[in-house]
Amino acid sequence: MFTESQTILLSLLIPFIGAFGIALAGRWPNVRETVTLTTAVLLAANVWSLLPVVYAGGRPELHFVDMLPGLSIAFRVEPLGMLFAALASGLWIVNSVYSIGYMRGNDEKHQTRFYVCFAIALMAAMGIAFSGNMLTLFIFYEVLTVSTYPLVAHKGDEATVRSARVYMGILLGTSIGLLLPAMIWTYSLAGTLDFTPGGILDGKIAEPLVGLLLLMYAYGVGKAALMPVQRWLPAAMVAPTPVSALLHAVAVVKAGVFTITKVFVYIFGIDFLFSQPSHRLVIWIACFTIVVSSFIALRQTNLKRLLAYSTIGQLSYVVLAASILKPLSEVGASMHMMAHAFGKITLFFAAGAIYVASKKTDITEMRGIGRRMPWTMAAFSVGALSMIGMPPTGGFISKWYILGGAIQDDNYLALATLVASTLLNAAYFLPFIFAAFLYEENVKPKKDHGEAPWPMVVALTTTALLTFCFFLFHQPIADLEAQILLK
Amino acid sequence: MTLYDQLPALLIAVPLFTAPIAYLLRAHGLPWAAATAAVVMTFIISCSIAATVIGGETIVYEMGGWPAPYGIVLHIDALSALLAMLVTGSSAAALIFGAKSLADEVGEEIAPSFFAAWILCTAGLTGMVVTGDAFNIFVFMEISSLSTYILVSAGPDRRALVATYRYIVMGTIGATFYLIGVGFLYMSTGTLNTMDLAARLGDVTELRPVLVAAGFITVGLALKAAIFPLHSWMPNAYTFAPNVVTVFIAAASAKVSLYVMMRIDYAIFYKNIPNHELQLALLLAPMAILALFAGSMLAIYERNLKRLLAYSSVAQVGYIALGIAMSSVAGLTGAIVHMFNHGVIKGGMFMAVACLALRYRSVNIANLAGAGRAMPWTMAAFVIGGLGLIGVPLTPGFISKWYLVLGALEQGGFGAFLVMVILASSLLAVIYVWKVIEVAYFKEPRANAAPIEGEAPLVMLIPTWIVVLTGIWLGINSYVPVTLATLGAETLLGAR
Amino acid sequence: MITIIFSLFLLTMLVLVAVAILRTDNLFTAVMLSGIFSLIMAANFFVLDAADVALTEAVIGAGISTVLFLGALALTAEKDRSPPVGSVVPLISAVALGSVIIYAVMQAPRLGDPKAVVHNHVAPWYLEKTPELIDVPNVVTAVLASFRGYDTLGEVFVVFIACMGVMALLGRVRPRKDSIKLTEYEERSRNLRHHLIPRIVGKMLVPFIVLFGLYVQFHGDFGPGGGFQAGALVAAGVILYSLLEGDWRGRELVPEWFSSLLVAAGAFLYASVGVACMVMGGRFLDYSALDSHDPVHGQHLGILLVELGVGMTVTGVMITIFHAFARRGVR
Amino acid sequence: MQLLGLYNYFVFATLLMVGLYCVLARTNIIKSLIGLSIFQSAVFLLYISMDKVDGGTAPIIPSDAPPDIIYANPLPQVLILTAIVVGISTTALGLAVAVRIREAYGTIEEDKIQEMDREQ
Repeated sequence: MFTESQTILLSLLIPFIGAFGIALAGRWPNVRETVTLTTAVLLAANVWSLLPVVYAGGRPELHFVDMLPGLSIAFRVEPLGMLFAALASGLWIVNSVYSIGYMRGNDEKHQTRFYVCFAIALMAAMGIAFSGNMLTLFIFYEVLTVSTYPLVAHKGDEATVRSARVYMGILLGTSIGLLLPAMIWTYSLAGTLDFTPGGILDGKIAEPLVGLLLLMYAYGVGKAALMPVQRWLPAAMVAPTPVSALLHAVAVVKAGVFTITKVFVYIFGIDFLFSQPSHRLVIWIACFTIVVSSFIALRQTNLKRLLAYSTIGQLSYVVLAASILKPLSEVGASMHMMAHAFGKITLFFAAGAIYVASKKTDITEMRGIGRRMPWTMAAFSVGALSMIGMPPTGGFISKWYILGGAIQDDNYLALATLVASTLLNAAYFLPFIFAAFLYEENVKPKKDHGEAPWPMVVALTTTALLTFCFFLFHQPIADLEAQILLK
Repeated sequence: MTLYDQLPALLIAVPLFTAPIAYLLRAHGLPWAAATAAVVMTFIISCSIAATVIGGETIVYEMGGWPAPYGIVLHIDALSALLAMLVTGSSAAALIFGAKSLADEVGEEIAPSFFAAWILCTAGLTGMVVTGDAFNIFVFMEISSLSTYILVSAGPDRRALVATYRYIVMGTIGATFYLIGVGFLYMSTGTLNTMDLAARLGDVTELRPVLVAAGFITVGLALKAAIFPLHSWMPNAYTFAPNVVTVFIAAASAKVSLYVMMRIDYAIFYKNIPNHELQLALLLAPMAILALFAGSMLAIYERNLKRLLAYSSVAQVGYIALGIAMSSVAGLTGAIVHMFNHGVIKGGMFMAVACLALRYRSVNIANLAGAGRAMPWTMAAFVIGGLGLIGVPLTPGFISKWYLVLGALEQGGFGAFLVMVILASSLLAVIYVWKVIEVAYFKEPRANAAPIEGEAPLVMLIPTWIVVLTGIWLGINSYVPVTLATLGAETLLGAR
Repeated sequence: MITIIFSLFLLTMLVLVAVAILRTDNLFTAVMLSGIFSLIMAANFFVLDAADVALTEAVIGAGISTVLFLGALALTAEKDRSPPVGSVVPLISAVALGSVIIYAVMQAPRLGDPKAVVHNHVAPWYLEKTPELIDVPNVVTAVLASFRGYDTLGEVFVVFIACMGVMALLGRVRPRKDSIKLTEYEERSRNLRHHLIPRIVGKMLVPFIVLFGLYVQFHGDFGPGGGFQAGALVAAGVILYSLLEGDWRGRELVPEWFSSLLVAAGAFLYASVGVACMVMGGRFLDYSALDSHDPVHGQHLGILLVELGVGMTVTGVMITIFHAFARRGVR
Repeated sequence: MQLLGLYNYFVFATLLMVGLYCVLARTNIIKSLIGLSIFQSAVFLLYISMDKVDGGTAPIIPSDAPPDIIYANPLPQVLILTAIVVGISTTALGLAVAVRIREAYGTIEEDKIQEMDREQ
């Protein structure tokens, strides 16, 4: 129907036009929500139509405009980005269904602004996924930051605005303060910022500057939440749960680790980077982040904050996998992006459902809630198992690949970290699940409640199912992602 | 001589010819119409000149038919064409935008002098940009300054008068410094033509007067350009001038002084004074770095929106000065592009402020709570401008910062420090821009606040958005300014 | 030799007067001293062979500027109440400024050095070519009106702007005739009318001043003078008349609309001459194009017209500004 | 003799200093403006000192002039004619502002005005 480059353009235009449509339909909630859903479905269909092309080895391109001499706004779809875009656009449908339930069930204000910003954030995610060079990626990265600010600050009270300030401050600060100079530095070295298989920096920079540049990238991409720039993610939890679910478990944070993986693979080039000793730095940082965040998560009682710290750890899995720089682990990185996405969105959906139904946010008050909300808590358990990495969930698969990479590299630090964090994950998830199903209710809810509104339940069950499906049907995805190693 | 050959002279002649007419028009609205017609005409002329010089050629027009160095010549290359577009364009945009707002702020009685002064201010700034004669720059500098004093003093608050007085004193000192510098140059070379000066300075053996001339000219222009710490006149002049006047002078007037500084320091002194780039860097770089921090910090603590933007201009002028201090093609390109881009950004932002002031009758940030909902289009324009100040990609601010950082990276070890300074100041910009956004979007208006009439009238909104969209366009495709600026930077450094 | 000694004397006086101005706290004295300062400056210019500048400085610096200052004093205050000791910043800046200049001028050519580079590049060309190309005896006029006519055009607009500015600032408030009776208004604006002798003597002078002004206007090609000086002189005549007879009478002699018209018309005349040159096929302000057969005659015509424009504007501006100040006082 | 030949320039420097000090140190607006005009006049002296040639005369060349007369340099004179007019224009505008300030604030002392503004 459309050419491939038109499809790329469309995947930006659809959410953009959708945002306008939502703004115009703001006065009629039903029309507005219809527009949102339609946009989401159209976007997903559009993005998914590219899947076969990319799978077959095609790399659709779109050259938009020369922004600076030699630097253009250009798009190029490759397996990593394809996966990210397909994931984000697909989950947007589910999330929209869920949002409708959540926002109405909670009687939130400013719903139009919410949906408009959401659509723009999705457009930014698509832009990041398909970007053909670092400049384009950076542009959409910033659009994503700015467009999610109103979502985080949604409630508008003093505490929320303060948290949103932290969110904005860290993300903009790291990107402008570190990522931008890293980019300009790269540009002045290589004369280009195009994502090129095999990298563009080979032989153009030497130690110890490689280490410095690497760190500038690793911390410049604040969205990857490596410690110590992780604070924005817990701060973002003041947002409504659908935002935490899609953006701060999928789109935004995945954009971060996605960017880091892309930088490793297409800017540095894994062979070149592997030859430089300083790539170990990133491994250490990632391991450190995994362990420390798990310990912090252990001490959290607010469910969403707990999930946030879990996310920080899981993101570092991806960074760790990418920085091991072995074929298996690179595939593992992309697989884990996907597995974690399904699992974490389920967890957030469940947390939101609990909040809407019972207004509870603290896990100490949630004993016995599994009896009132069996579907929700069942889905939650699936998500948690995936986080721990137990079969039959997606988390098992991706962890398997990562472990494989670590073994190829004889990287015992990574192995030890993976094992330790699995235990820690289990330590903070399993007691809560047991308590939810097996214990008596300790805090009576204000009103007698059952499950949350049906759209939410449908959504969270779907994503829980997807976690299973990923376990069963992961092979095509692994094949697709193996293509990123081709030069 | 075809009309086409006469374009450079017409650039000046059209406004000079119109100003006395505008002064005599006493009917309602006519002075405005005359001014707009003249300024739009000059904008068209400068665009067609820019189209000619973008290929890299230089236009020389001999005033009165007398060749240089005996007569005065106009000398237009890529750089001057870019600045001429900025001056005439911002002037035209502000006038069109201000049709309603000015009728509101400027009394009927002074309208003829006000608009005649506006035309002459445009002519003066354009004249400074296109002339090739050092003394002629002084004459047109005075035309632009004196008319700016009139424009500023038309502000409604009595503090406008004090601001004007300070501006007069500082502006005159700056201009006189420049005149002293030109005097010493004349003493050493016997000529006033810039090209001839550049050629003859090479033979001068007694360098002291030349060196001192360079100092006087640079400091005098720094005073007129409000480079920190010589900025004291500027915040109040911007704050208390009529809103539309602020749009124009914030966009154009300081830039022209910076342009002249570049012209004289590079085209004349750079090749002829040994180590001039070092002297320039030692003078300008500390001022620029201080400006970046002090301007941003002052903006962060400011409660008046117009003054906040004025302090932000202090910081932004710091960027330009920093680029000038780098003496490299990338640095100068960054400085030149930023002159242009900052003009577009700040112009758009002050337009948004004028819209807000029209409805809220106040520019105190605290009073603007809820403006995001009451005036969504105006605030959106403001936000986009603010993102430009921060240097977020897709805004013109990003392009200029790109070049500045590129230039800084070429400076080696000290360059890394400069990169940090540039980026740190961008982050400070986040704070002061966000401060406004938070109030406008996330604060509920006070219960006893008067209800707002709603969005600004379309006659104001449309020009504002044209400027904002121009900004976005320049952020996406900056071919024209970047090409002209690179050409200009190469010419200044003698690379071509 | 005597010129040098005289020049040294004048320069020393200049410094003394300037210091006296700085030290006095009576503004009236300061203004009078600054008038004297300008007169000494003018005399000094005359010694330095700059007759045109001397004339201008005498008329504008000593005459008109003093009158304006006095007008402003009448409307503001007569005492300078600055605190005796201020911050040290001004002192430091002034000393730094002075030392930098002295550093530079140590390498300046001495006064009157014929080998100085200023006398050997552009200037000889003017002196050599003026008789041939423009054929007016006064080279200053030739350079002013033709070679650097573009500067002078700008200059006319500077005074034009000053006039607009003063009108915009002070012209807004009309005298409240309804609140004071006309006779009383006349009474308060009568200035020197009751001093009989100055009035009679002064009135006798007025026509001569104006006549001299006209002479300077049209004789500018041959001797020192030209539009600026002439305009200032004619205006000085009118101002003197106003001072003697009362501002009100002065405005009857030269009504406000007329002086405004004069201001705009002069500037317009100058700009139109420039445009006319373009229409005739030359460059902007290329007066040679005005006469297709005889370029030198074209130059004559052009210079005559632009000097007239200058004269008109300056006359109008000075009168308008004076009236703006004077009228402000009798509200 | 060398220093005597530079006397004009020393006076120029002194006048500049006096003028600038008067502008910056005095809080009275009228006094500052007088200082400003001294400051500007000093520059006139700089330029006009350059035009003098030993044994020269004002640059007015009658048609029957003998060829060996030395004339002063006309260019600085032209420039300063221009500058004088700029000076009076600036002064006039400054004075007009001063009058308005007096009407609006009741004083022309800058420090008092600053106090009044701060109270606002």
